Amino acid sequence: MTGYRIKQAVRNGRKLIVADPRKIELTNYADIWLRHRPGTDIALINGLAHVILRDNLWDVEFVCERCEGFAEWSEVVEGYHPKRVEEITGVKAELIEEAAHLFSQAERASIVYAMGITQHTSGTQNVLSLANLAILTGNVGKEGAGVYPLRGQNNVQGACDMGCLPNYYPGYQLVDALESRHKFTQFWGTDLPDKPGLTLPEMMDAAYSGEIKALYIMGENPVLADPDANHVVKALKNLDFLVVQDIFLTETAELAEVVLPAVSFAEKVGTFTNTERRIQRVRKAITLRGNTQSDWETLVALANKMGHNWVYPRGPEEIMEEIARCTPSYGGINYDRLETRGLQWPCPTSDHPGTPYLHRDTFSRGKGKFHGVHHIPAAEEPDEDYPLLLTTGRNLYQFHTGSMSRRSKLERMRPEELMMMHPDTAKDYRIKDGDYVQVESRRGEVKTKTQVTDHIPPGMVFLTFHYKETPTNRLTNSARDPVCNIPELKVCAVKVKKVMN
Amino acid sequence: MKEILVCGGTGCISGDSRLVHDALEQELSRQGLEAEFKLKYTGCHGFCEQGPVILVTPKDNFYCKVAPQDVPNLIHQLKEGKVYDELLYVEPTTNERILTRHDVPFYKKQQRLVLKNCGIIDPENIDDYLSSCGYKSLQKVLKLQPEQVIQEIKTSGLRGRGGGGFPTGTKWDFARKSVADNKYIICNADEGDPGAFMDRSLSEGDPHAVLEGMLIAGYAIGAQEGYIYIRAEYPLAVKRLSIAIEQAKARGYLGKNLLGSKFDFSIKIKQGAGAFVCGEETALMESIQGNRGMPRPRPPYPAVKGLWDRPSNINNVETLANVPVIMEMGSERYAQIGTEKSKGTKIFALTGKVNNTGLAEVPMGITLREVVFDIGGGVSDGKKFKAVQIGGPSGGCLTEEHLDLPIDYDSLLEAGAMMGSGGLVVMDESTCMVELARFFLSFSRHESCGKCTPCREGNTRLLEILQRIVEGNGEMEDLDRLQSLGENIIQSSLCGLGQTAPNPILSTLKYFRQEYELHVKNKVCPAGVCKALLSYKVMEDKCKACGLCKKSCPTEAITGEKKQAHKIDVSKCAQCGVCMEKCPFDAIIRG
Amino acid sequence: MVSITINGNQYSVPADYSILKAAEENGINIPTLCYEEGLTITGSCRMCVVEVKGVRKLLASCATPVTEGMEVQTESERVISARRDILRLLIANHDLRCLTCERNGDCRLQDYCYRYKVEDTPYKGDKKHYPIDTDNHFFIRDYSKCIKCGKCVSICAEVNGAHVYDFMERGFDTKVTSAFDDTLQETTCTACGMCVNVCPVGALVEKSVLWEGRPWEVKKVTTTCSYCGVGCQLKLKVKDDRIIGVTADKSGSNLGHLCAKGQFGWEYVHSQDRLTDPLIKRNGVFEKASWEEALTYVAHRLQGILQERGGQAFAGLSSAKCTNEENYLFQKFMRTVLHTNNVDHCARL
Amino acid sequence: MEDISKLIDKYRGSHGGLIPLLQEAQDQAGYLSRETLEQIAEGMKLSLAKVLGVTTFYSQFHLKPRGKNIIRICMGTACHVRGGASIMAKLEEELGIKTGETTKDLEFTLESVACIGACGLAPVMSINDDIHGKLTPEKIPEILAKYRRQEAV
Repeated sequence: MTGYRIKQAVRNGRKLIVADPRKIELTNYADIWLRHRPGTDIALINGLAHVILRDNLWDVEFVCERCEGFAEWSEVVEGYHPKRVEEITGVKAELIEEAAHLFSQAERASIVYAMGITQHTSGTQNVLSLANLAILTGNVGKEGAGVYPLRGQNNVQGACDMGCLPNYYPGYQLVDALESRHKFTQFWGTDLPDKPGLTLPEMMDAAYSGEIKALYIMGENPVLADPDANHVVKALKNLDFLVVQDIFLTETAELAEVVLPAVSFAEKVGTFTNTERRIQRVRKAITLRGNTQSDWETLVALANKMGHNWVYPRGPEEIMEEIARCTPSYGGINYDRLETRGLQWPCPTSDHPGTPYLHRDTFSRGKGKFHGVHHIPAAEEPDEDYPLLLTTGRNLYQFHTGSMSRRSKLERMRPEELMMMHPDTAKDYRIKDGDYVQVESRRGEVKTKTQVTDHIPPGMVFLTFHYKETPTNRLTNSARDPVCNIPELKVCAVKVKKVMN
Repeated sequence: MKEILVCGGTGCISGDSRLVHDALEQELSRQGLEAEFKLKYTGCHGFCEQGPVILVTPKDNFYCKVAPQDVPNLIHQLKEGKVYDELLYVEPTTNERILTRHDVPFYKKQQRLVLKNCGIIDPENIDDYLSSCGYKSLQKVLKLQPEQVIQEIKTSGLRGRGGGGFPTGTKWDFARKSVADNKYIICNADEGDPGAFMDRSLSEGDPHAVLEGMLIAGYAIGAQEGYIYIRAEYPLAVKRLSIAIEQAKARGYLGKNLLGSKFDFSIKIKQGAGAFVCGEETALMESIQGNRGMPRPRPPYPAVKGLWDRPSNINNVETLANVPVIMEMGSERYAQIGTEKSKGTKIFALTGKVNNTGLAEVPMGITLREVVFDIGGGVSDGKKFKAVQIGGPSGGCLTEEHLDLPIDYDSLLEAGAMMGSGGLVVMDESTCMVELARFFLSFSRHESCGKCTPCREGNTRLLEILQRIVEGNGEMEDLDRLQSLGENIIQSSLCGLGQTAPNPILSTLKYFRQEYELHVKNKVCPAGVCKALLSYKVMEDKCKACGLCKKSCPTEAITGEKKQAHKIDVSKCAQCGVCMEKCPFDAIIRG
Repeated sequence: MVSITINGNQYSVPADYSILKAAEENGINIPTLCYEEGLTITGSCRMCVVEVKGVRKLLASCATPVTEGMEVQTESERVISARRDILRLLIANHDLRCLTCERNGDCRLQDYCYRYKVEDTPYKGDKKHYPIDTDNHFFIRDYSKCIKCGKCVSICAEVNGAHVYDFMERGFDTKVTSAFDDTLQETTCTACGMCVNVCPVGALVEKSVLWEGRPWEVKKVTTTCSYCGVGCQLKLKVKDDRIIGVTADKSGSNLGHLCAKGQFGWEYVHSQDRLTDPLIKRNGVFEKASWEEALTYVAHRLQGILQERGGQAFAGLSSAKCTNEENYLFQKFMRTVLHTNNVDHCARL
Repeated sequence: MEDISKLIDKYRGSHGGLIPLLQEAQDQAGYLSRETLEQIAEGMKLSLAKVLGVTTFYSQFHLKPRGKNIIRICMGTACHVRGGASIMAKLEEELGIKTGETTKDLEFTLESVACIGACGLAPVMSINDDIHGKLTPEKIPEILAKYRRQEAV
């Protein structure tokens, strides 16, 4: 959908810069295509910023009035002159200059990114470098500008908002801040742990090491989705108790002791929050299948079995009322208001119209901060033993681990994994289009069919994580970003060899 | 020095005028007469019927149907300072040889303002154009304010010569008032009306006048770029316009800072690819932009949002060629020509069953009778005048009762026809009006772009109904259907093509309803055209078995041995009527 | 704002409105076949023509902006006569096997013929017949029913960008199809299905609804797509408690636009693989259990570990596929029942 | 093929370059093959459907091979009134094909056009760039022979 809008904008005469190692549909529409090596995002962005600074194309007024940390940051960027950036990223210096000029001269410019930026050991830094670029050019806090992360799943935003994070209560209220802990202790009427919890990859490690004994999974499939799948399987097998709530018997559910059947979006009532922070209704279209019940009912029943007294006779609508009472940004949300159209948070009161864009007059933290960030090489680069760089992603017709999309007609559009490989690389390996290969990393191996295409540069291969027959995450590196623990799914080293099907 | 002006228009070229020209060139050089006679290969003289034609100055002796073998004799006479009688035009009624061009009836009533250079200058030579006051108007204009130029055009009363007759000055004014980074002047040379070729002749015969008109228009509205959209079927016009553009560039009449002013202008040629609808202005712009030539809804009008969404002004060739004339003679003098609401002259392409076919430029307000009988020399083969079809597939017909109607935009509309681009087809008693309407509809059906429902679907249905009628399968309700569907198509179509396509039907229905009824009720085609309603028979008593009919029959439907009366095999007969024409004894009859 | 008169009543409307929009906002319905908000206005079907005082020809209301003092008649005799002929022309070149058409009862052409009492067409003649293309996985293309409104062309070119269709040939031979009549598999079609959703007649029909039920038997439920984070709004088409298809809903920021996943990716809901009962693994084998049994089992196991090891022994993974309400309860469960902050979900993946 | 890509380079990025590009491409091969059109679509960054839409709209473009000599018979009003149909019938008979078709030996393609604009010479036809006017059915065989002969030389 975002792609549609970008393409529409280009057709309406807007300019597009695409930074992607792969040739994607949008590169066809791009005025400038920066084909940088995976894992060199910071260098590329710093290079753009360097040119913008050097040629005096930055928004002086915006930076002086609304930002801080400029001086320190500009020293860092000083070192990223285009020639050096060319060496790191493989993008021609002239092209970097051209892109910098195009970007900085736009009246309004948006930066749209997804997991290609975040799933690196330098993920946080990558995002910061994009933010630097946006505030340097004054492209924040006005319509049609800004930095847009794209959410991969329909309710990632909502799960975060609702506090399904180790360090936050609903509405990003810190668990280790006394004030908010006190508030929730009172609100929920029970004592609360005071330290932030473990992130997902940390949980897996803790399960592997035996610190975590029981894991409750509601609608996730880490066996296919998480990096270094072999490690994940071992960790899950090491648990005393694993309970999984899902609509299918997924690869993860197979390992559980108890599996609780859940319901699909068509059978439930509730809300999802999309990538633009819009809270929208989910409506029940069909009755429950078999002997299933909604996840919320299961949770309420279980809590009550364990001695609590959770009562929501009016169901999700009533739960939303509770959310609104404890989550300031959702304060004005109720089902009546959502009936005809969604609302974008922050929406603190019942007469607040919602907030289409953030940071209009001031940043939420006060001043916009420049963060000086340096290029950090990927944790695992190709070497003699594993000479090819593997990067991962998705295709249009499948979704995530495929448990939904592969059970629909979409499956026929793309029924199996096709590893992309450049014709030159394929020639080196004597691989033809359609050949099967074994792909091997330091952590595991998978088998896949090959698609020989110039959509990917030489020396690189591309796989998705949609197919359980080709569980790509057996190969990927669980090395993580130190700040937010996001794993480096976008870069690891592999080798391939041709095999018989 | 005397000039020998050989017509190099398309008509005369097909009559080998090139060879005539070359023969003249050789002969002049052989006899060393180059200093005495200047030979020019000019644009169309208009009198295509008599081609190839030659005009010799200063007395304007007019020679017709000249063949290469006539050249030595002609030169011999000219050298002597004499007139070569053999090739002079012969007035058919009096058999008199006519000495000078302006005494030739075809030219007598014409007022050649726009065509003044056609047939006189060498269209491939800018100096020739310059020496006949070329680009003088542009120089004049560059000293005026654009608003003044527009005012001049408004005062002249010039209206669009391509179709609807919208006031040109007003159109320019709209484009002038639109604000944009760039504007365009488009010259519509996509003359597609069957039976019209004035734009072709102008482009071939006086290309610089077209460019000059565009330049003036560009200056007036504030455009810097011009396009000429021209049919690919007009290769000679494309060639001459291209040469003219190159020459104008070389002389500083195109390019930056023209003639020392701050005005920049360039012109590009875009060739059409075979779609009549591209004569419609928005379709034409779509076509220049590389799209299917499907008209856009208006508004927004081109003057606001035209080519590449920029304000654009689009005029046809003849309209633009009028512009330098107006600026040269002054708008007030120009406005004295013509009628109250239709000023200036109009070029008509006179064709069909008329003695003198060709291009004639006449003042607005001239009567149809003068055009057909004085200029056109009357109906050919001594047949009886029936009607003229004016305005091509979007026009209508005029009958005997309109012969004294002064021709201008409004009187034509009132009579159910329209000026269109100026095609004027004369018809005699042997023309079937139903079949004529069917012919135009089949054209419109074929040329409909297919975008809007009424035109795409409706014209097909109209055609089918007419087809039924000419094949003898019509019913009386069909006439009502033609009328009501025709009116609805006119009312609801998207562009000018659909809005006018039913005109030939409605107008023939109006004036020749009886002819329709005869086809439907009596299964008779009074003009003897509709084949399904005809059969040919040899009258044995008259047949002399000469075999001419047998030889001429394209379908070998006629059999017969020597000295035996011939027979027509009805199953093979294509009802073409050739046999009947060929029979010297009137032995073949149609029934 | 300008003031205009429609059918004798005065209205004040914004100056950039078309006649169509001005009428619609004031509760006056003007029939349209080719108009679709957000797409280029082509003004091609001519159904929406209206009479404007002082103008000789009828004007397409979708393409004509309002002007001060304009007087419009939307249902005058002239207008109705033109609309009736347009409908007669359309059905003269349309496969009229409405009895079994999937769009019977949900067809603009049918609706307008009813509205203007067009029972039949006097224009019998050439009629275009094209073989039905059933080759792609998701929908059929039956061009004998196409009325050339061009909305599929526009939405594919202007919104999706694939530009799989265009008008081919011209005049009466005009046809909307893919290049060389290729099957959609051979084109750059991304199977977004938006063309199906905008088709006003039965020329493009989802395979999943074929013979599944008449339009009036199908319930449409507006909800949020279950796939990516854009959160497209869509309508589920439900018949006999089963989803049979998806169609556009314009209330969300997707403006009714969808991709292949939202449009055709719903069948998993009815997959045979769906879990229907709680399962408890005993001796390495899953056995069906009742909810009471399963929940008691889980509560017992959790309670045991809680008492033995405390909250730090627990971790919970929530889901980006679950609702806000469920996610809220999940973290509340982890924090208040199991006393741990070890709660996370797949935001990082 | 090489030449087509050169042509594409010439028009790439130009405003409205598709139609002149198609015209020049057709000049090279006499018609537009699927392969050529695919190359043009790719090179001009246009969808194939768009290119086909334009190609099939204009009567000048042809998707099938055509004869060495293109005969266009004028169906304009003037020609119509002066017996254009009998010329058409004679041509069809002489060539053994219908209008719109090409002879098996690829010598002639017979087409009809709306108007050549030489109405003064009606009925007329053009063969390649030459215009033949004031036609009668009898003149046809001789004219055709001239073009056949030219080919033989």
